[in-house]
Amino acid sequence: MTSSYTPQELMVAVASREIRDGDLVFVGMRLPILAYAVARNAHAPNARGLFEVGLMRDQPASAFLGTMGDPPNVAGALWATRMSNAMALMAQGHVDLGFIGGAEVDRFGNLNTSYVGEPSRPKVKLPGSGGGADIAILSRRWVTLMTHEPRRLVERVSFNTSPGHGDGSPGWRARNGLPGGGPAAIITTLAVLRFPPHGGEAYLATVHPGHSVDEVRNATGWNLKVSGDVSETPAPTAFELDAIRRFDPDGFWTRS
Amino acid sequence: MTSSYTPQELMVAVASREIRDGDLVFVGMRLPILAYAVARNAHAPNARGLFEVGLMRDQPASAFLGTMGDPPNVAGALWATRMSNAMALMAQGHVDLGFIGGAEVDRFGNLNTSYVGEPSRPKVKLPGSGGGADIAILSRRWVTLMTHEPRRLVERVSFNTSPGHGDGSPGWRARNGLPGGGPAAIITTLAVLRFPPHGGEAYLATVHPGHSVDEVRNATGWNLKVSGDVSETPAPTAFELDAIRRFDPDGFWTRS
Amino acid sequence: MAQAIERFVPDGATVAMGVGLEALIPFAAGHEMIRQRRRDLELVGPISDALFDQLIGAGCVRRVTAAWVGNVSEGLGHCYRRACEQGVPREIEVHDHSNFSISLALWAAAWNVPSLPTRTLLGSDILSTNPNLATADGLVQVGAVRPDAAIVHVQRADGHGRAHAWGPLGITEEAGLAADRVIVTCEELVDESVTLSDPNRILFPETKVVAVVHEPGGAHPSPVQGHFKRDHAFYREYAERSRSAGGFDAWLQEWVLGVPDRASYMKRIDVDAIRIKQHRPSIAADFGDE
Amino acid sequence: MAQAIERFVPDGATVAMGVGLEALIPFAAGHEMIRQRRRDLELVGPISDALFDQLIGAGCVRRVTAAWVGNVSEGLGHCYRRACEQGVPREIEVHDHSNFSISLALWAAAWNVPSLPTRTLLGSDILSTNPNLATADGLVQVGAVRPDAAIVHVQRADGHGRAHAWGPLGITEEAGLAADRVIVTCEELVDESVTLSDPNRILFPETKVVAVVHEPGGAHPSPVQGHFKRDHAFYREYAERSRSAGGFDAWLQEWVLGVPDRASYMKRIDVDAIRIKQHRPSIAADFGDE
Repeated sequence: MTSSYTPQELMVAVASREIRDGDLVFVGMRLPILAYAVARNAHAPNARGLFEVGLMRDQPASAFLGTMGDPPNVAGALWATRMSNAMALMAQGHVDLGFIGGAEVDRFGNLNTSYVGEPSRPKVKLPGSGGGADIAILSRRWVTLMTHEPRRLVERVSFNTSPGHGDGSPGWRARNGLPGGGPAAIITTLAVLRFPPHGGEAYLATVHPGHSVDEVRNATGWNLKVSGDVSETPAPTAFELDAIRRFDPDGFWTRS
Repeated sequence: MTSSYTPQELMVAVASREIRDGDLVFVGMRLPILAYAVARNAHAPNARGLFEVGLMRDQPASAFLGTMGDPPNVAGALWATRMSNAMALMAQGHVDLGFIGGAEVDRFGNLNTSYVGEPSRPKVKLPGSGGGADIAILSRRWVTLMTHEPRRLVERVSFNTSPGHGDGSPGWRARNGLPGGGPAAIITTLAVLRFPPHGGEAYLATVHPGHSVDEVRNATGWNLKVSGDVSETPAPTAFELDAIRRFDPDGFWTRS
Repeated sequence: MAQAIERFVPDGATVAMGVGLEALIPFAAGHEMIRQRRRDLELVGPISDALFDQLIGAGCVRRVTAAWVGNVSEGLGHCYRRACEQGVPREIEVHDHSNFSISLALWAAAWNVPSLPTRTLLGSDILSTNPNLATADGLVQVGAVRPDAAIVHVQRADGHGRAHAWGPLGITEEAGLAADRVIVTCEELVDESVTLSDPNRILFPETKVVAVVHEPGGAHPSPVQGHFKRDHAFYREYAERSRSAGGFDAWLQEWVLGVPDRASYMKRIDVDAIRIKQHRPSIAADFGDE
Repeated sequence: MAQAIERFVPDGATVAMGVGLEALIPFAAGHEMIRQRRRDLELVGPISDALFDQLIGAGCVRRVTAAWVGNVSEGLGHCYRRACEQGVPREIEVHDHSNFSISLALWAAAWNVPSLPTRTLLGSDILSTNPNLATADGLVQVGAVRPDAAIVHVQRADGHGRAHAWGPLGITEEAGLAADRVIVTCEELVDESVTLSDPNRILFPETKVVAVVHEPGGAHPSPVQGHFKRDHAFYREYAERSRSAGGFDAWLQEWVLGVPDRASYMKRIDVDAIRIKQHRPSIAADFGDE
């Protein structure tokens, strides 16, 4: 069963289910762009994608994209504008869902894409926020996708590039003036973690087929809470897999 | 001599001489647009015009303009953009000269285009600033054109829409944070008034042909200072008149 | 048009119009508001070339938030004068701006911040009459102005709300982004193959556009690049007839209240005299992707 | 190109590049800076897809003011890592931004105000590492960033500095307005009859543009709408070879230092494999005026 699709393909399928019909989605790159394509072709035919480079689309690009600025993403776009105009929509609360990549996420959903170790002399210098911090702070809800390893799912990030629920105390975002609702889910190679409605600490919601709760907890850098009704993540449907493979024909994102 | 041209034609010619070659000129409408056209065809072939509607031009429009937004002003434009981008250039100090119209100007070069009388119940409600206040505050130097009457050249404006030298005290603009240099000249139907290099009070610099110093002082709403070397305003040249009449063939601006 | 105004411009709404300054002024939409006896509107714009004056004279307006209201080629706005000087036909409130400050007020709303800073208006008495302007640390803070609706007239748009306009755009972009919703009126209603052939020319995100109305001549007497020159004589006649309240009422009856719609209005205009006959097509940009 | 860089990009200059994000990155200009051994530059941009990494690895850079530096399809920027983690080939200073905040920093400079307010970055540790960001009254104040030069690659420009670019423009407009001067490199050098046929597509006031360089392929390996696809394999090869300092030096010798100019560079590229062959011309806008 698990052999019939890759973990990345499952992550894309799960991510696509986070997109509701009619959503304006701040898409980003890599797996989320595939998730958007799958959703548009499945349950969210009226979703629109917004790209920080300055694009709005309905139909996903017809050809493979290495980046959101690739020519196929522009052809047929509904709006080609300045980044600050795309950000204006998000600042107004018009972006329903955002996707953010990250190197490290902590139990409160804070993302680090800047520095591992002391910023003045980091152990690892990561590329930085890009639009990540903007999405984390301004979009109504957001999701991140990550390889499930203890070094990636950590107790507390050493640098909070893109804030989730901060120190986990209730109302942290509102108290600090962050307009958006924060992280809704962490989709990993092993499981889906979710958050309480009003923020706080991530808990294990579903475990991917072929994996166990213990395996997930052991691969998590903190003592992961488990939902009372933890269940198995629904596997990608044939329809979802077909869409994924149509938009990533060479498996550049999902089979490498 | 005076019968061979109208006061407006003289004003346009005098205004055109305020434009230096290479200047970026915030043009405005009516007589100044003609002054710009004359200057481009005479001594300032490298001047450029910036219009708050969102246009930059080199050559003046080939056809008559009722407003700066008329189609002939767009055809052949060097830049058609947003107003805020034109204002950005002025805020950066890139506009060398601006023209502003006004209903009332006072001895310190402040313009009123808003209210005659109490704003809450004015005797006359004038149209407002438009871009006037922006030009008065942000352009490096500016000039205004006005019919010379005591009710227009007043001791103090009742409402300071577009500030000149404020209360006339030295350094008033710098003290109040106004970046630009302020008014350089008031060109009227009778004379040209100028200001001391560092601001202060307007003085009579030149008197138009056919008019006298006394006539000008009597038509001025304050006790107008007269320059020691007050002279006659040079009449428009045949070349200047020819250009004026080419750009205002029906005398819409200069013979009505 | 009637439904668009009825549905999206209620009494009391804050409406941005004339955001392209002297060009592309949505007169047809404004006249429909007058016919529907819309009341207590707040009008937002940079300069307004006659349209705001007409809405004020018709008694539709509670507040004007603008840099300039009059008649660009003729001078004063007589209805605006009567309203401010005599409260005729009703009292109106004025929030004075400069062209730059009204643009910044809309950018503040577009970026969803309380205000934006600038040096313009320093030293101007406008600071003393507009409660939306404040000074601090040597800068003016321009308070956000968020229109309920922005109404724009454009050369062409498709049925999904993707509008193409060209020529000087004034404060069109920030008005559309700042507004809760955008109503587009257009000279040409085109297939999306036209608008999507040039996504860089699309003015607004379609998610902001709630109505697209095919209204040829909808900007008359203002100019429309590629379609119509400015009808200077029409502005002059309006200026003369609106000098007196009675003269304005007669003008309004003749050109607005007594006219069912824009099509009938255009039948009375010498369209041939103002139609632009020379074409200057832009050279194509190649959006090829593969 | 050589003269443009020599004349307008001195050592120590603050230079904005890659302002169109993944597209239209002025690699040819950056490589010329490396050949001229430019030093102590401050690089300004939103995300930088490999170009900033190359300039950092070549030792040209004193400070990076950006939201993201790496390789968009491949991940980390290895030269950026070595500089920050080991000071190899030299120490660099980093002023972290988000994409929105770097845009606002340039708009602040364009409008000539000290800073602009926003809610983005609230709660982010970026506020603690970038001295150009401050919080007050529940808002972040983003300090103005004014580049000495902005360098942009566009599809076409004329000799007077009027540049046409299309596709997503990222922060191109604010970078050009904020910069003291703009250097344009272009795929096609065209007559002004082309650029002036569509003044709405002209990116910058020509008064800001100090040099126009005809440099076909000047953005390779980044994409150019209508001309070139992104050369993914080239980015991948760069990512692999730049993992070690020695590998980067060899790559730099092969593709930059050992190459006299862009024309020679392009001779080594399989241009046919990345050339866009299908055309999607935009439908004309009519700028007719009479």
